[in-house]
Amino acid sequence: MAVKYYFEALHDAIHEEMTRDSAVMVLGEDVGQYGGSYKVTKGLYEEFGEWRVLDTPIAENSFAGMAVGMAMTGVRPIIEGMNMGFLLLAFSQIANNGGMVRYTSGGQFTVPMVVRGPGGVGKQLGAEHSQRLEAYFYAVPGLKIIAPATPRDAKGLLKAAIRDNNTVLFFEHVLLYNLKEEIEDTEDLVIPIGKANLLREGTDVTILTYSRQVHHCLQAMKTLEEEGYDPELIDLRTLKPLDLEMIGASVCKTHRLLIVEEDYKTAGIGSEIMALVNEHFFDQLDAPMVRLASKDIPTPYNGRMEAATIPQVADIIQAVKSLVD
Amino acid sequence: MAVKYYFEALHDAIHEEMTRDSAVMVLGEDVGQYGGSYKVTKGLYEEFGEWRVLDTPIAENSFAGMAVGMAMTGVRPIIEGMNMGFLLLAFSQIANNGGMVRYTSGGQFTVPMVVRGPGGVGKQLGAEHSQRLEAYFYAVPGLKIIAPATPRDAKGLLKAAIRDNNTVLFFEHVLLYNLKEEIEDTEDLVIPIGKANLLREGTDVTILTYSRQVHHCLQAMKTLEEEGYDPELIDLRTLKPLDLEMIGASVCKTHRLLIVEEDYKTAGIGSEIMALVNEHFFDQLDAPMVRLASKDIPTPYNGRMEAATIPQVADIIQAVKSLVD
Amino acid sequence: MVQELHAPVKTAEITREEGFVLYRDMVLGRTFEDMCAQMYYRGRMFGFVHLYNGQEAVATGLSTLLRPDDYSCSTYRDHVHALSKGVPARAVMAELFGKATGCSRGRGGSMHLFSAAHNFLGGYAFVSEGIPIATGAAYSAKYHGTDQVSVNFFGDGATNNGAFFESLNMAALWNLPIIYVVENNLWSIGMQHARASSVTDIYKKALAFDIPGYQVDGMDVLAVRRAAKQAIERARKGEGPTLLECNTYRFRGHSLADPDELRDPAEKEFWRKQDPIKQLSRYLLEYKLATAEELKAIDEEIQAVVDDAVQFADDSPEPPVDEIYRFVHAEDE
Amino acid sequence: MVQELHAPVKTAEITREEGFVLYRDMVLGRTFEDMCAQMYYRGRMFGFVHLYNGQEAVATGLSTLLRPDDYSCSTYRDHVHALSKGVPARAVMAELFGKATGCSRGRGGSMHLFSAAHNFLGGYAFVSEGIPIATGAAYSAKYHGTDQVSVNFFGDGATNNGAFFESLNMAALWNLPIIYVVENNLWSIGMQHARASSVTDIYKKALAFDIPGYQVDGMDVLAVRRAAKQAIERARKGEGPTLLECNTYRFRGHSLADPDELRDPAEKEFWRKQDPIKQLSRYLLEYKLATAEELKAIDEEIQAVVDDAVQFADDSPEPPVDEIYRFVHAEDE
Ligand SMILES: Cc1ncc(C[n+]2csc(CCOP(=O)(O)OP(=O)(O)O)c2C)c(N)n1
Ligand SMILES: Cc1ncc(C[n+]2csc(CCOP(=O)(O)OP(=O)(O)O)c2C)c(N)n1
Ligand SMILES: [Mg+2]
Ligand SMILES: [Mg+2]
Repeated sequence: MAVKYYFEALHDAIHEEMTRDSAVMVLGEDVGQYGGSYKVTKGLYEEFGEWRVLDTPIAENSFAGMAVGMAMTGVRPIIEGMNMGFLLLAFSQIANNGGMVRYTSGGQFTVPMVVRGPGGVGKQLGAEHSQRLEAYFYAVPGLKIIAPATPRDAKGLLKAAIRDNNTVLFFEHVLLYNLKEEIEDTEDLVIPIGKANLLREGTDVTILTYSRQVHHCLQAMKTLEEEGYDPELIDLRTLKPLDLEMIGASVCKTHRLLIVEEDYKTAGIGSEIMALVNEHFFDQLDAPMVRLASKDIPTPYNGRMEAATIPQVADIIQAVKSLVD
Repeated sequence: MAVKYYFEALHDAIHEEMTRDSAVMVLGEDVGQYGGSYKVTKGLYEEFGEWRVLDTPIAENSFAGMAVGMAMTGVRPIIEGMNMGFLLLAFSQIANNGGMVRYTSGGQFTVPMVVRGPGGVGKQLGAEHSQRLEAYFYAVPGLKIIAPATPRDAKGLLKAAIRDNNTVLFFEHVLLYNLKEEIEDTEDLVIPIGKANLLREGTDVTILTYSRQVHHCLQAMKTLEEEGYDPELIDLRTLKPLDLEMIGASVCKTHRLLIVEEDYKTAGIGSEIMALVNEHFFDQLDAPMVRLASKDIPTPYNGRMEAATIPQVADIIQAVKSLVD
Repeated sequence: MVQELHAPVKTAEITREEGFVLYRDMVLGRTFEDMCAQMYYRGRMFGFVHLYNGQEAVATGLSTLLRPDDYSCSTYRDHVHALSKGVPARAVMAELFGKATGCSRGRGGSMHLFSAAHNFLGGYAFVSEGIPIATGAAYSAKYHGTDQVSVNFFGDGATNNGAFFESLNMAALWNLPIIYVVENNLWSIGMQHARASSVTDIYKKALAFDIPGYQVDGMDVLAVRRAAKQAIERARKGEGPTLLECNTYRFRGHSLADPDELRDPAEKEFWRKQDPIKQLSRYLLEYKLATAEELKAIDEEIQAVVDDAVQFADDSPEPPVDEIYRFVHAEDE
Repeated sequence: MVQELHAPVKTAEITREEGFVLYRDMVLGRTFEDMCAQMYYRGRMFGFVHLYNGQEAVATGLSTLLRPDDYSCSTYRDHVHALSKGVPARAVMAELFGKATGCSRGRGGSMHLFSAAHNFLGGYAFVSEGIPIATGAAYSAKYHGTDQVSVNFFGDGATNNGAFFESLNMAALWNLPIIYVVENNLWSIGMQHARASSVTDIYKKALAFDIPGYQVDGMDVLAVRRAAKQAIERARKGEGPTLLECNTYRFRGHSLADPDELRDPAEKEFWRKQDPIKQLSRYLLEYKLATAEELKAIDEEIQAVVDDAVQFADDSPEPPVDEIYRFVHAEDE
């Protein structure tokens, strides 16, 4: 076992996969000589050279399209979005081609590409740098979407994403990079895409969450336990495809559902989960499902307003209580 | 009263608003000399000149950004997306600036801009030309989203959108342009944004739909009525903000909800509606809400597959029956 | 024969065999597209169908010099680029008919032709969308250390889109084996090139990236071929990208749905006179590389190929609707 | 005085008053940014803060020639562009402190400074994002028949993005009154300009659009001012856009979060020697446009302005959290 930071775990995943498979390469802004804005690709340029660790100009639309072209022709590119928000400029290439070429080509071409980078609300980064795009891309067919909350999941899921033959969007959280965790020293740590992680068994209420909000929920658990509540906490880890099996099993046990997410409340991951649970487990619900999400506003710079924009521990505790009581 | 095609109604709305307000102008590909791919801007170039009916190069990202800059400085641009799908290239300008500049500038600047054009599944147009982007943009704060189903609504809502001081996405449907309807001859036909339209009162089940699927639903009504069903049919018209009042009133009456939409089932407009109804009217529901939407696949070219991709009249009838019986 | 003795001594720049290859390929493109028009009007194919008539010299001049393992990437106006790269007429016509035997298994349609077997990377329906993709394929070739080249066809209108400039810059930075072929047919649907580009000579934009740029008579297949040869050699030798601006014209509307009312009849006439196929046949005859009979025979042979393609498409089955989800994910085989 | 008699007869290209305006503006920029660094390290401001130190000659050379009703548009490195356009130091500092009195009411932050009152169209956090927006403002001026001009500041890295090329083309097509000011500081965070652009002379890219392009010493405010004067005149007279490449350098890291390990100390030293403020003060003294005392007085005066700005920001209230939804829609006043 070794203690790893979230950013190191990501680095190790890429390093191991690049070592294992010469087709795997990284491209993006400052991924090479600079080592990545969050140091995820540190040292790779020196080890693997400029062809496999490609510093690109600031041309998101075209380098994403290039990555599609590479992926169609035997390379396995990992795009780093310096901030995932910038990839709004590459939306058409990611959606049209990362998501659809496999289908429109009748199965002839695959696009094994990973699009990874930081997102989420950080420390007063302002509206454009605080975006959560997981919901914007959610409807696009053909894509898989991952959002790990811990170093171990970050490593295991990134390795799985790199080995996956579909286009995978991999959302890291800007405030998790310096999170530490003990991880086994194996190179075989591959966590299957599509499997959620049961963090706490409980009977009161099912809490579904992902990415940074997992940690807010874990904090809330302490207080809730002390006060005699018994929530079941699930880290979705993979947002698309959802682990409907685990979600269903839990809802059938608790009959109550709370979703804690950092993306916008409107049309967020939570709304799709609610729709699915309504469709599959309606009779199991004893109360309306609740979404605890970010307010539907551009993330304000002001610290207090920013804090009020996203779900906080107190909100989670409050939400669980009003759901259970 | 005069009989107008959907495309004419749109034309009239723009013509009237350009006549009424010299700040209103149109820009996009082939909107001028060509008269618009679907003839919506026919004749405007000749009447208002090249500065108010601006033919742009194929540069969606930049002409959308230009429109934002114009809108911030006293012009009221109407962007025509030759196909709304192409505006995926302008996603960042529409979302970051159309949606957020009002807020990030602390209310100093407004972006009164309309982004309109055809979307939807047409007659074997292929995957990239058959996109429904209403869901992709739905989460973006600050935007309003409209999708009219009839010539009258198209005219009245487009006029409202042009007069609105926010960025409004206006989704026309490629298969509705040649739909005819009698419209009153007034220039004051302005239909308020955010108000749905009750097309049929009923007691069995509430059907929420929009755009082309309104017509599929109307067809289904005939059969359903004959067979003794009594559905309530509502055309949402405005997708954001939703007319939760009318939706709620209807659900409280019928206790059953069917949503018929042409966008993808996953993370579509329907999932957000389900989330809202669950939050506000959970106790009113006697059965799981049902989404009848497009399959989660890139729209296939083959005619039969394409037909099987979107909801058809028979599917609607079937869905109503299984919900009510 | 006696005649030959009197014939002026001229040497052709191509052999008789090469001449046949070029002629056959251009006639195939033309005949195929004319058939598409018929089939479209008869309701056998749908959607937006963009025909290539008039521009054959470009696809043929480039593609007939490519190796099977070279990459080709196109736009929505892609039928003939696919054919010239070797995709069988049967597979393309069947795709347009939406059949299971189509080159995209009926899922793609006119604007989304693909053929992995021919390294035909596809038709792309968004303007300029294929440019970065072809550039990525060129990167792959270099990445894998092969000497494959990537050829990318697109129109004048695409050169006003950011992807064009972004991609040229990257291709130059990394010295990629790619040929950017601009088919400047003077129009983007109803938008005149001169109204859309502040500098109408597209080849000059290569200077902004230190890429060699050339302007070529896109109605003269031999001129295109000459330029293509150079560019392909450069790319194959690892000397980097080239921009070829081929001045050409489409003989039909933008798509079969386009009324084509804006283009001046005189302009159309001017270009029709330079029909690339007529020019080549004149050349072949003048240089005695072929006889009228031989060319006529090819015309008929090609007509048979296209008729057979229609027959094949007709006889082919529709893709089973119950496989509608197949190929959304890579897991589907 | 006696001395003056012996002084070489030289005529300065600016008046004493103009000299003071330039000097005051540059010192304000420098002093303000240095204060930002302090405040950032003291935890008074957060997020990514991009300082302008070293590039002052560009903002000042351009902006001091603008009319209040002219438009200015910037990037995330926008503090000094805002100040030079007339936005009060108080309002900018308060914004960085996230206060209700900030120029964006505390909602924008360092990368989103706005001031409608000064036609400062904003800082934009996405690279190249402001280019089309400034172009749109130029279109508005022409649309309304005013003689306003639009000035757009951005970096060398932005010139590799499609929006740069797309916008230049449109500005040229429609002959818009805009000046594109590239602040070529040789780096995009850790990416050297020469590794990101196949042609490093950015002014040459204007040729691809038939726009006049000039390269200017961006460390010499008078050189920038000369070029700016021409460009602004052209724009105001309706003669269209200009591209100005100002060669400059940032004296600090990309942002206050950047370790700045890649740039060669010798390179930094080379540019530090050309500090634009020192150059101007030397000039003012040499030409007897100002005395050392006068300049010192200005330095102190500006220091007071910046200290006052901090005090103001400190004393200002936070925006009420219960107004968190305010201004999402235009309806909110
Ligand atoms: C991104 C995008 N914008 C707009 C369109 C609509 N459109 C299709 S073809 C075309 C004109 C393209 O002209 P050009 O690049 O010269 O190619 P040509 O059709 O002349 O071969 C346009 C505007 C599109 N398909 N994609
Ligand atoms: C679209 C986009 N891509 C990437 C970034 C991240 N980023 C911020 S500044 C920067 C470098 C920009 O360099 P340049 O344009 O030269 O301006 P400078 O910072 O040197 O003033 C990058 C890559 C961004 N903000 N937006
Ligand atoms: Mg063209
Ligand atoms: Mg720079």
